[in-house]
Amino acid sequence: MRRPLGILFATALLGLLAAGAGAQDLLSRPEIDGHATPTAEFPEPRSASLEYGDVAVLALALGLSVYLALVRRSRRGLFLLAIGSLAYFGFYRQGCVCAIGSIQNVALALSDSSYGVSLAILAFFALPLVATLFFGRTFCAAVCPLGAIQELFALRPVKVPPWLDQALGLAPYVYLGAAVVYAATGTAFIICEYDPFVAFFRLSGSANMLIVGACFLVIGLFIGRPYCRYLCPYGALLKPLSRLSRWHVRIPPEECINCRLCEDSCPYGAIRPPTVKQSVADRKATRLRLVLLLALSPLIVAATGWAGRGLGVPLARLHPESQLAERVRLEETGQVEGTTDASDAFYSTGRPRQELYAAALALHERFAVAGMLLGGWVALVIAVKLIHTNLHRQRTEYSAERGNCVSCGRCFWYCPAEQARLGLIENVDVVVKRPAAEKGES
Amino acid sequence: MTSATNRQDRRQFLGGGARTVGAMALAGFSGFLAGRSGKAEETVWQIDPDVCTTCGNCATYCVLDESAVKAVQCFDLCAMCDPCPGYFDLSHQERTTAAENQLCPTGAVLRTFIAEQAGVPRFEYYIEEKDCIGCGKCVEGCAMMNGSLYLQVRHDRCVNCNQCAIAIACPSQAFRRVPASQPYLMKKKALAATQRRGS
Amino acid sequence: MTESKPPQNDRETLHVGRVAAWRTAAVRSSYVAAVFIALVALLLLWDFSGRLVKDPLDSDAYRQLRGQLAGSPGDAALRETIRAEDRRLREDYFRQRRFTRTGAWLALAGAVVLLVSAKAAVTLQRKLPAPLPAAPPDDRETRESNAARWTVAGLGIALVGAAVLLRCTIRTELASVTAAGSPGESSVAPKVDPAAAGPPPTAAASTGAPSAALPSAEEIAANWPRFRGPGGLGIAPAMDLPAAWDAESGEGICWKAPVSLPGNSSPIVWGDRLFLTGADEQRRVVLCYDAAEGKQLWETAIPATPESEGKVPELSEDTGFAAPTPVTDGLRVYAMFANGDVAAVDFEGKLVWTKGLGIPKNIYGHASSPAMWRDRVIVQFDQATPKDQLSRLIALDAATGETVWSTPREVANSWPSPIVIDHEGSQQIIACSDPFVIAYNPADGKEIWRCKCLRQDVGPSPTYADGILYVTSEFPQMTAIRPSGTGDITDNDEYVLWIAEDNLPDTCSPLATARHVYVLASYGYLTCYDAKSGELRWEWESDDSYTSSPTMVGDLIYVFGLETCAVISPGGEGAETVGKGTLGEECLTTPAVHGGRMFIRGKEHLFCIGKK
Amino acid sequence: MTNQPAVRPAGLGVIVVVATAALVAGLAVWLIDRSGGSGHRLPEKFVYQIDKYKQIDPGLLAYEEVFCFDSGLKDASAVAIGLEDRIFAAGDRSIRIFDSRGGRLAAIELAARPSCLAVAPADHPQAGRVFVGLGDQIGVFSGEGQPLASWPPLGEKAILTSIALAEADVFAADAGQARVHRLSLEGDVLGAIGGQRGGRGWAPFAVPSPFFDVAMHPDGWLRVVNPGALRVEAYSFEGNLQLFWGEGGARIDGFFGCCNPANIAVLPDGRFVTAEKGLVRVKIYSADGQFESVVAGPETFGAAAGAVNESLSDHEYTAVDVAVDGKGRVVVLDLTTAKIHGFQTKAGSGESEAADGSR
Repeated sequence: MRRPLGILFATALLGLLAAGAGAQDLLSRPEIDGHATPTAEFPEPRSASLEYGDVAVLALALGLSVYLALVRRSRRGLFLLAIGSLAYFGFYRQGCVCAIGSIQNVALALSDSSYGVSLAILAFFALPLVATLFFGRTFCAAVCPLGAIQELFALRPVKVPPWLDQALGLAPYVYLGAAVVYAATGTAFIICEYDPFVAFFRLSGSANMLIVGACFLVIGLFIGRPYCRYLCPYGALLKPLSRLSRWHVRIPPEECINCRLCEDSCPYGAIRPPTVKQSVADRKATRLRLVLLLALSPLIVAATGWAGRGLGVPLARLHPESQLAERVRLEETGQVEGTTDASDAFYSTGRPRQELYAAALALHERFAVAGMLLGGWVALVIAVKLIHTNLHRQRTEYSAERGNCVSCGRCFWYCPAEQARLGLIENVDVVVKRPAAEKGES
Repeated sequence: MTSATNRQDRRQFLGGGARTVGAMALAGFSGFLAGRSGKAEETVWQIDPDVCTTCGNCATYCVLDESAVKAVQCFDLCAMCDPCPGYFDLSHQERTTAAENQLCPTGAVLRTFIAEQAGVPRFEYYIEEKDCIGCGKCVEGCAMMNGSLYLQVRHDRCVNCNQCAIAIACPSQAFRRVPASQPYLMKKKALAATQRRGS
Repeated sequence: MTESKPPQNDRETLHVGRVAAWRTAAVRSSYVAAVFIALVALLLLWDFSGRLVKDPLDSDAYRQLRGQLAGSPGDAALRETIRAEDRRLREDYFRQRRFTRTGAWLALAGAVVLLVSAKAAVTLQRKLPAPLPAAPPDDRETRESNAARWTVAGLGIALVGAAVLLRCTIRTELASVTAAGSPGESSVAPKVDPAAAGPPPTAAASTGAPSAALPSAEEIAANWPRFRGPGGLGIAPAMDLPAAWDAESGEGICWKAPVSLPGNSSPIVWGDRLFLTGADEQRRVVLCYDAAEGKQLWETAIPATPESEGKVPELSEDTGFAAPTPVTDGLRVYAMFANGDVAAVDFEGKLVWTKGLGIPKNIYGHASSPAMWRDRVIVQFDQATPKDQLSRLIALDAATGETVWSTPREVANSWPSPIVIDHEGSQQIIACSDPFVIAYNPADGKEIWRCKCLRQDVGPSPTYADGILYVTSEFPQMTAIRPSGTGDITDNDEYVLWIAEDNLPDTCSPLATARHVYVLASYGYLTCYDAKSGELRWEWESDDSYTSSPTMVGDLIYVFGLETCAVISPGGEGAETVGKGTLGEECLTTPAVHGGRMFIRGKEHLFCIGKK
Repeated sequence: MTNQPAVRPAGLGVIVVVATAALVAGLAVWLIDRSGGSGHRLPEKFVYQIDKYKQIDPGLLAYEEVFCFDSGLKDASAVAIGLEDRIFAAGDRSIRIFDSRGGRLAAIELAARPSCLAVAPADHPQAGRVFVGLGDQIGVFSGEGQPLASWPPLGEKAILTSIALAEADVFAADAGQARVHRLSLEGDVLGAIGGQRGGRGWAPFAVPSPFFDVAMHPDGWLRVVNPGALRVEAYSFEGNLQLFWGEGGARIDGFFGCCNPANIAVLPDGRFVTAEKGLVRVKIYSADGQFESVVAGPETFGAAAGAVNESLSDHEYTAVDVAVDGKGRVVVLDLTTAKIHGFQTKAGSGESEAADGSR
């Protein structure tokens, strides 16, 4: 793994030599008989070929997850796979090569052609999306280490009221928008920066992020998968794709008998009951609202997008260049005392202030455009959500809402049909017929 | 009944179409990016030592408890001085390895007598990597003279976060992504010295 | 969960009993694991916070010991103590690091145990729920959708609110950079003295001057009433001047007239008349020429005043007795001489008044030219050293020569000419000297602000463009000042915008436009600085030596050297010499530009450069 | 109880716990210091504390700056004083000649980067001649800049860093070979002092960096800086060590770091002006090596004076060259800013004004 330094740089930076002032003045180190000049050790990073190993593991895990969820319908298998994924992608790979974070690499590669995204990262981005398009969110079920750790911690789940769930469910889209903006502008990869569990995977990290992670786990004891449901930007991509999925886990293996046993078994609030016909008044109101919304949406999106332009300055604040420019300006106009490490470093580069200001102002402009897009995006998401709440779907059986269902398989066990399939009970009637008999007792 | 089936069929058809379009779009998107990135290499984080100001953030901002950044000695640039400003504390009174004379707070710089040459003793200075915490104190001291010491991300320790925490905290923006096949950056001067010896 | 359903049969009882036992075990072990994790986490936290607050290696005791050693270098026992302490500290340090690592692994192990046991407990107590009685059909979907609509809309509004809050609370300090950078970027037209554009102030009225006769701003701008033209800025609008001339061949020269008395003063032009001064040890004259033909119209001798009668000022030959350029308000010409005498002569050559200010104590001789503000003649009369307290800034009534106000200046003798600027509605006289540039209110002579940025012999006059004042001396620096301050602004970065130190002039005044500042060093370097940043843009080099200030006509800069004049076309990256002119004699003065012609005084002649 | 669903409605306790955790998480994120500005800084022990040594006790400052101008060089290397106190600044591929007001008088164009130079003083047989070190060889020019001679290279590894002139001898310090070449005024090699391969009067020089200075002293002995030993040594022309002085240390009376002083100059009365690199200090030592006073400290030069370093942390080229003019003024060329500073003793400042006034 280690090789001496001499050959490493053979000619790579030769061109710089000419620019190096005083290079000709360099003295040779003293030659001492019997003492060779040591060479410093430069350990190499993890080999790139191992990245492809990771991709292979990902593909395997995805396949296994699909098989276990859709074919074997094995909750236990999925659970073990989740532990395995947590061990490999989480603790062994320390959370870094991850589908969630890859969004940003892709966004940066799109906006900055000089940044190349490696095929491994591209695979991490695309494979789960493709799998979801056909099989639903099996990636979330047992492959994603962040999902896995939360899955393990969902010990005592409680119901989140649907109104709250619906509203909080928008946060991932906002987060996704912000993450793409910051990645595409080369500011920072905020998803990775604020990844709550990566500090656990590494068994070290900044105290604050450890606290955040611990808080998420505590919340996760009661609210299933809080990160996945209310923050995960990759989940925001998976949700719509999952709705389109060709095959998707079903709660009953065959036909639903509407026994309602699974009704409250999903910790993630994904099981929807069969619908009843809307009242005429409701239907009218819904239809009216829908027409109104459809007509207004473009306006709302445009207006919010326009208003988002003003966010250029606040958004740019996260960018180091903009930060530096503000600081230098404050120092220049005497509004602050002293200098910071950053402004000191800036001054010693001899770069003119005006150039920095111009760069920062250009950034403000860039972020104003980004803010416009972000505003439009958020408005669009909200509009779609509002339209969504006015679409009345018809369901005749208990089924998993495909967008929210992570294919974890927890509900299988609660289905008498499944129990019958597994041979745990003789037939469905054993369970379903009992309520009438027991009603009087309890 | 028939209408329900029709609706079912229609829904399936629409779903199938959307899926196909989605899959093709994803494939096209990935293909475009893969094509544009070409054989884009994995990248790793590294410090450009010519930009680094040894502010000390490397030692404290790394996600690892013991930073992945450590001091590196460019032996070709080191003049093997007896009074080494990267080894001795500014207030040292004798040139010995005694604790009170040493600059490094963790004692990670090792001083080894090599030979006496032209009446002057020569010493080799090594970085004991397991003890180095990347504070850059020796680097700063050495920079006052020959500047043979510099800070580098050590890739046997670095977990190569997608977003390096030190890179964000770096005041001089010396952290940058470099191709994984050339994971270290040298000072221009050190490079020149290495090449001079090689030639 | 303890009240389970009564067992149905033995097999089930047995089963339930076993399950219950397992479950109890699982629950207990999960409690134990949870407590264990909490303990480890607390320990880690305690250790970690301790490490952050006070590093073990940063021990006070240790530092104290090191301090003692510095006091008593030879103390061997102390050294031993230090070494032991150092060793202890380092060991502690690494022990703590190990502790953190071990603690983290322990916590992880605890978490695994907790998860396994808790999961087991949960699974073991899991029971298939009995179906509830069939509920009446209920449109839950619509109800939930209705509620969700409100929360979603609420969230949307919250987001908009947050955005508005962000937008309002986070402001950029760079806004002022753009504001300062945009206006007047393209205009290089000089800002003229705001003379009689507004109604005359009461102070002016009280002096009894016929205010209606004061020239308008347009009139001033259309003439060349003082040293370096309107405002003293050295800038004239574009006009059709020849790019090359040669006095010997007569090419590009309209006329050439001899000057009866020597002087380093420059010509001024009002309408069709050109005025000049000349003097030697005994005589002082104001000369008037016909600007069109070069014919001398009149010559008025200026008699000595009681203050200067029979005295000869000490001065260097370079400066001469008539170094100050006269100034005019279109009614009279006001001339000043090295002996401290100021005189007003009307356009017909009649002496109106003289005023003696006393023989100046000036090592090279008085050279500062007077300026006009409304109906006042402003004289910067700097002498000797600050200790001598002789320097003054004086306003004389243009009609009578009486002193309106006289403000003492604690500065040394100097040679720049004052300018009057109108900065954001505030009118200021700018007077440079060693060590201050000071702005005065022209109405009462009260100081507005000062900045200590000049040193030694200060020669170049200040100049002003696009809201920024530029003052320079050969050493130590040129300073760009936003003249909006009050009091001493020396170290105030809000007003001192930038300084430059390269190729500074010792006599030539800088030339400024909204974008660039040009300084001409006596040894032939014309240096262009960015007006906003002070960044050096380019240098233009010549072999000649220079005392004349550069003048800009349209887009071209005219720099008169001792021997030749170069016509320079300045660009963003450099300058191109586009023309050259020679007078056939030495030239130390600065040209006047008026009506498509340029007037320049040589050692012996007055030249009019222009197309015939 | 049998109807207990897997997921129950939230109780008050759960809501409180979840809300608290969410609040704590939000707060923790809010309090994260991501920019490194106010961050968890390293404790004092890990910080290189040089500031204390950068400040000079005002009581020790015996000189004040009387002029300062920009040489205009991009890569300045050396300064010397010529006849009539003209200032010769070498750098880039030229030598620029200034008067002490910064007026540029002339320039000598060179084929290579000058590394050092010396101008023969008025009492020298070749008064006014300019000897320039051009890498490994010496070029000789007339005072008007006419090239007179180009002496042969002094060795493959030679890096000339300083030239000193005696009546009939030229001494060239060679950092590459750690020796001082002795040459005749015609360029013939007469011998060498020091050098690892030995020479006459074998003497060791430790030259860890490209700063190695020689100067002639009025007492007739050559002064050579032995930078690695942090000493100034006196040699006879034959290369015999006569005496030495100087010791290392960051304190004001010592020479800082591994290899200092970088440059020296001799005042007319035999006292020394020393210039240290890294921690740039220009100081006065008595003829026998006693520390006397400070001319200027680090606040005047390098980064403090707005220099821009190619390598931000690197101080190696934060160095200055010193020369002394006929009036005893110390002329300092800042190699990083390429500015020429003039210093005069505070007591003698009245004199200079009189001199200036005679313009």
